[in-house]
Amino acid sequence: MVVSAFDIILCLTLVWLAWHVLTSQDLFKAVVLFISFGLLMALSWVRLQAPDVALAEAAIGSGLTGALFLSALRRMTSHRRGERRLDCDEVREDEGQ
Amino acid sequence: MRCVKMKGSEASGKRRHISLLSLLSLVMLAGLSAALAWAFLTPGPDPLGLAHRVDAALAESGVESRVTAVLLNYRAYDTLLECFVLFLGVAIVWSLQPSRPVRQEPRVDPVLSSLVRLLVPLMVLVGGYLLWAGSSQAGGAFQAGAILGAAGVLLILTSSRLLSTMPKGLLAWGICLGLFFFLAVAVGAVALGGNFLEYRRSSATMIIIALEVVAAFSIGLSLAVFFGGSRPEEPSERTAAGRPPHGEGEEP
Amino acid sequence: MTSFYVGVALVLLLTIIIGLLRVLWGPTAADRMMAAQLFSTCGVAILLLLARGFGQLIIEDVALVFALLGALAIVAFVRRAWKTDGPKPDKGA
Amino acid sequence: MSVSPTFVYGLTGLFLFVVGLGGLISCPQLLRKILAVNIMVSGVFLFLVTIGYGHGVIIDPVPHAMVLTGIVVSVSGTAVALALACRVHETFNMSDLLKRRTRSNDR
Repeated sequence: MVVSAFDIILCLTLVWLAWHVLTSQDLFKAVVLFISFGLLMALSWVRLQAPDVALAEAAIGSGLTGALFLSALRRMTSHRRGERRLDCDEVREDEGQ
Repeated sequence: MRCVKMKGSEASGKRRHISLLSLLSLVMLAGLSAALAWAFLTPGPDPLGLAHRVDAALAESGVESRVTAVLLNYRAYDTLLECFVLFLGVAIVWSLQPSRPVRQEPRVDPVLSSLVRLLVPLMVLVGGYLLWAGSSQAGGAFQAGAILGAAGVLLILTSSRLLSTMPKGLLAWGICLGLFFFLAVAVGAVALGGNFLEYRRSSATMIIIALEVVAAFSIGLSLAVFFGGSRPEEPSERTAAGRPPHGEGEEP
Repeated sequence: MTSFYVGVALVLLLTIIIGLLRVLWGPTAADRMMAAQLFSTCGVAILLLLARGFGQLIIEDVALVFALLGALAIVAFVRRAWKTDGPKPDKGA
Repeated sequence: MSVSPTFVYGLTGLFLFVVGLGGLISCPQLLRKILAVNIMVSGVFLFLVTIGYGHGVIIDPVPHAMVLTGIVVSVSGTAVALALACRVHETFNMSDLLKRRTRSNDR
């Protein structure tokens, strides 16, 4: 029963995280949420008794992909208008609504 | 979804248009999820899966780990094509990004540099362990390659000139090495009278271990190069360092 | 014993969910990143508990990889996304 | 009371796929589209591994091997897509498919 509760909460958190990755207005926040998403995916691989996949996901899903996204985010927002901070760009423009 | 909304008054007409569109797509997505859930929950014929067949042939595969046996023996085509995908990805990334002069990075913090100095040898060690363990338990070329790639990313992060000072030919050969070695093994099997990618039982263990080592090296190098982004500079281009990054100053 | 270990892991999962609120609300980028680092540490603990709970010691290898790779994201953040000219709040300042 | 993990994780995989597809369609920012594709891919992987889990008695290793290959391929795809997005941003100064027009109107 405890195991089922663990499953259900993990799965609900995964879907909730995916939703927030796609709807949060701040792109940096979305990337950080995606890193956490990869981490929880690794937990669910462990639960499904796929340690091979969990190893790969632990290395790639949360580490490498997160670093790739952070680097790309910096490149896509850095030299747009002088030296603005990373996530101000998207936030300020979206917050008008 | 919120992220389709736009700011500004002139966007209000467009916003209505977009909300209609997003409503339509929401309906379609709801229909799709209902259909998928129905297909998933409807009890079909119970699939037997391939576990029994994998177990039956495990003694002939040359390794004890079932996943490694599937990856590098039964379905070695997958891994071969994956090496090709990595090669293709590096080619695309290098051709998309013109080699850019390295920007002035912030000074490397002493804490960071000592952390990297501690972590990178540990990562290489764990990568080697996973590679070695891969033949009998979880682990193998992919996981080891991923960890080696992460170590490479750490090195690139602390010294951004690392990739640009490496000889480009060597880097390219290192990335292609996995693909070429795989192809050599496959063609060699044909030359020896077998099928494409078919190993003899007696030499299967050695071949798989060699393939794993080479594939892990190539995968790690490719992942690090992915993170490095742009193609390393040619020596002739390095004289042009100091020009502004591509695209800057074109803002209307 | 399985349900005890998994129960403790469940509690740790709940702390991760509470930490997610900090990622959602956190005013500065550093707050969000530090919360994500907390998940990495918490994930190691959950993996070790699950390794005991399900009796699969191979999961400890996953925890090892987690502990090693957790540093990667924060280093990428520090080097690529964080300007070192002082801790300005990034939003609404 | 216990729920079959196949049920829970399979449905989660389906929902992740659908949510990612929705984000891919409706979000105009290029980076978020790439995130959405990654979420879709995670959903597919979760579904595959769940099928391999069966009822937890005999674990099918073939989906695990497929997912392992898929993870590395998806990282390559993500890297290529990010390089493309960066290139689009640097060439057209646009990281968002909708904002381009409003931004040029602003100036």
